[in-house]
Amino acid sequence: MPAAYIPLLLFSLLVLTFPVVTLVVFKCIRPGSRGGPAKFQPYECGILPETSARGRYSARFYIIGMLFVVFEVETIFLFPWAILFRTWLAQHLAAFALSYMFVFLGILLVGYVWLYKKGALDLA
Amino acid sequence: MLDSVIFYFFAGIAVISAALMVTRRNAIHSAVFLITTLLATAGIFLQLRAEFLFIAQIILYVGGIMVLFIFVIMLVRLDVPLPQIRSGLQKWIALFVALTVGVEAGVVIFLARKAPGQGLLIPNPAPADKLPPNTEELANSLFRSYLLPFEIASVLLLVAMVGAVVMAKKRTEAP
Amino acid sequence: MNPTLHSILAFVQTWWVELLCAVLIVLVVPLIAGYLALVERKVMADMPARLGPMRVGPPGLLQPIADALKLLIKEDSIPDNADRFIFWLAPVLSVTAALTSMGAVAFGPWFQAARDINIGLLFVVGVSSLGPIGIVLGGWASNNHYSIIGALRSTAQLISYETTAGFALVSGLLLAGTLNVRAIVEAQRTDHAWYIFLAPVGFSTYLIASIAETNRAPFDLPAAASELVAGYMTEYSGFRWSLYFLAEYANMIVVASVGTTLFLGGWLRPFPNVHWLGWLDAAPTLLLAAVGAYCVFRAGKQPARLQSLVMWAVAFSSFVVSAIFVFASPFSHLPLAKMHDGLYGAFWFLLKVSAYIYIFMWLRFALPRFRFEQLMRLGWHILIPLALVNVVGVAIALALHSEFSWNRWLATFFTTLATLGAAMMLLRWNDKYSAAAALLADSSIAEDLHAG
Amino acid sequence: MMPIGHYLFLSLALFLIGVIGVITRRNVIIVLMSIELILNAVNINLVAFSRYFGDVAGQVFALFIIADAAAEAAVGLGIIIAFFHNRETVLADEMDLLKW
Repeated sequence: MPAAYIPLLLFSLLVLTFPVVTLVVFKCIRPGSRGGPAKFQPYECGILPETSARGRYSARFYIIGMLFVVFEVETIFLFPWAILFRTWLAQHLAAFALSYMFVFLGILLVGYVWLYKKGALDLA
Repeated sequence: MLDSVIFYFFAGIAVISAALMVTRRNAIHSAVFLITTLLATAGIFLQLRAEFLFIAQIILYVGGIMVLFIFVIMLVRLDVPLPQIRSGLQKWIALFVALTVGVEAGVVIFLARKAPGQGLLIPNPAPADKLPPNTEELANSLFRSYLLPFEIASVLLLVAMVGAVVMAKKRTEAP
Repeated sequence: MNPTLHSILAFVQTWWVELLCAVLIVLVVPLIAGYLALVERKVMADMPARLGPMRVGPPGLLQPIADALKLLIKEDSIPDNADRFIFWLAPVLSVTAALTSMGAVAFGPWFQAARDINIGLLFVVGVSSLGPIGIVLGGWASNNHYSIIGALRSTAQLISYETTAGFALVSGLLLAGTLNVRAIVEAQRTDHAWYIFLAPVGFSTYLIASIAETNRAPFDLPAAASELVAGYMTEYSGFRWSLYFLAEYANMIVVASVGTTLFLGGWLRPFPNVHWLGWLDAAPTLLLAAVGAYCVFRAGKQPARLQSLVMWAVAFSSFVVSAIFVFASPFSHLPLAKMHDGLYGAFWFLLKVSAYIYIFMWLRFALPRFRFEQLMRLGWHILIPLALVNVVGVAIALALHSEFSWNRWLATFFTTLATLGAAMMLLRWNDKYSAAAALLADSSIAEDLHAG
Repeated sequence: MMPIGHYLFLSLALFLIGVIGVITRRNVIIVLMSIELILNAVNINLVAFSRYFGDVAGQVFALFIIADAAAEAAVGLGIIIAFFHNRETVLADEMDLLKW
């Protein structure tokens, strides 16, 4: 483990213990749950739920998630390019850096325009 | 010392939650344990000084792909317990395959460790107390040596996007 | 000495600032979140010239503490058909993600829980992107229609705008050329410009995306009270609810810090390289002294004794802090002068973050809520292409500057104009397209009616 | 510095758990998740060797594998959704038609 990350690891463990410990400690202090069976029904504005809420929902949410994953991968590939861009400019590799980006963004743009025409971006 | 403590910490989390993942009946619980495994693996990447891959794993795998999995589990009502093993035979086949592959690979790794002057006796890696800027290094390698595979990967993503949209769209247009 | 103990001691000696910051963040951020809520209620009250909470503590200053105590000991009810394990896990996951991502934020040149990590900015963004998982799991675990719809909507919104935020960050990183948080701020010093001026469109898209990413109005669809009760938090009560609440406010601080670091010059004072503006370094001291003087002036006019006591206390503490600033200034020869950079940097950083958060609150009370499909259209049809075009624009401006030795401001001006022109074209195209789509939808409704 | 065998055994364990999941589970989505686990085990190998050889090429390929996993998840889940809409099931052994 690189030394700089060890405080970060300790920090994240500390952060994780904070809600857990508070939940457990105050569970002992606060009054217990009392009430009839109606109290522990799901709250749906007074209408008794007839079915489980875990049913089928629109597949559009899947499309949103899928587009997000694909675009996120492209963004992750853009980050290394972005941080090296000025180094390349300093080495007079501007043509290389820019043309590389144009090919990459061109591929992305083709996909984007296709999605637009197909109506896949009308997400609601 | 510290290195191995951290390794065993993450490796233990990874293996235990992977085992829990394949045995849970409820798909959402499986997804949660897979997330734990992936985060522990990200920790292992960090322990191996692969900084950029550590964060890429968190952003892409956990923040992206797993969210997609959870979405789909919620959308298609997969979150009810399902009958598990197809037949008794299936279990034995799985055990047999796992044992065969496991013993084989384990023996190979073990023997290779013992073989003098070759195999896994890899030249000493550079001790890295101060990290080299991993992202820059990776970016240089990616854009100098592996430019073509990289562009192909982005075409692959494009194809995947198109395929997925075509497949899911057909249903939503004609309900 | 025992070698293990020795190495632990050596470790603490090397990293004590970071460890201290870690503990401070965990202890103080919940408190700050509570006070942010108070500030928000005060701002909300101030817009129509009301007073806001006034009863608990003099001008309502103890309200957050009372709220926190109430929430901690409130009954904690779990619906019968909820999935108990996930119901427990989801808010913990949300709050852990939000607070952990704060570890790599540099609150001033010293105050950072993880110094020297090369991927600082990406760490902040990446870890806070785990928040949606907590939200979607929480909605699913509650097994309530409102919760699940709220969770799906909320997650869809968060992930849509995360892409925009990512592209906007890329446009800033093109200028900075590093992911290390400190190096980003120092790059803005050597470039003699905050990056908001070199990538204005990038900053604007990031601002909009960050509002949407924290689920705040006008993008607060998940908790749209008039439609979905409370969205994914419907079944949550007591302390679990307050964990979600804490995660929301911590996320606000995180996105504001990222925007400040990358676009607003981090802990640098305005015009850090201009010498005749050096008097700005005295601003923290003067500002705090002015606050103290105001409190002294008002203390006598308070109606109750307790209120004037609190006023005196506030005045005293701001005088103490301004005295610390004086002793930490380069003119003093005390050892405190070594802390000059850290203290002044933290002041400017927190000032900028507060301004950023104030914009959030202002917009919340000034704008009506979007509809879901409007939100999605804004994200996918306008902001994402705009952010992409802006990346190209910033890259071209940089290339013009370095290859053809254009003036930097001229290049930025022209590429920004071009980007905005592209955005206008996009908007018009989109309007035409969506007008046609709306017409189509209407005609199909008409057909349905006719057929029915 | 840890010997590399540790990483290889860890990766082997994750790989085998993934294989067992793929073979025994009926729920298609858990099968897909097990495949992700297998890809992840491969990534550990790549990164470990990249560290021990002092060459970042392994990390580059691990990045490609993650991109690949994203594409695979997108298409695989799309297939599952389409299948669910047609057959109202997600059990692997009911996917027995070549065409419908």
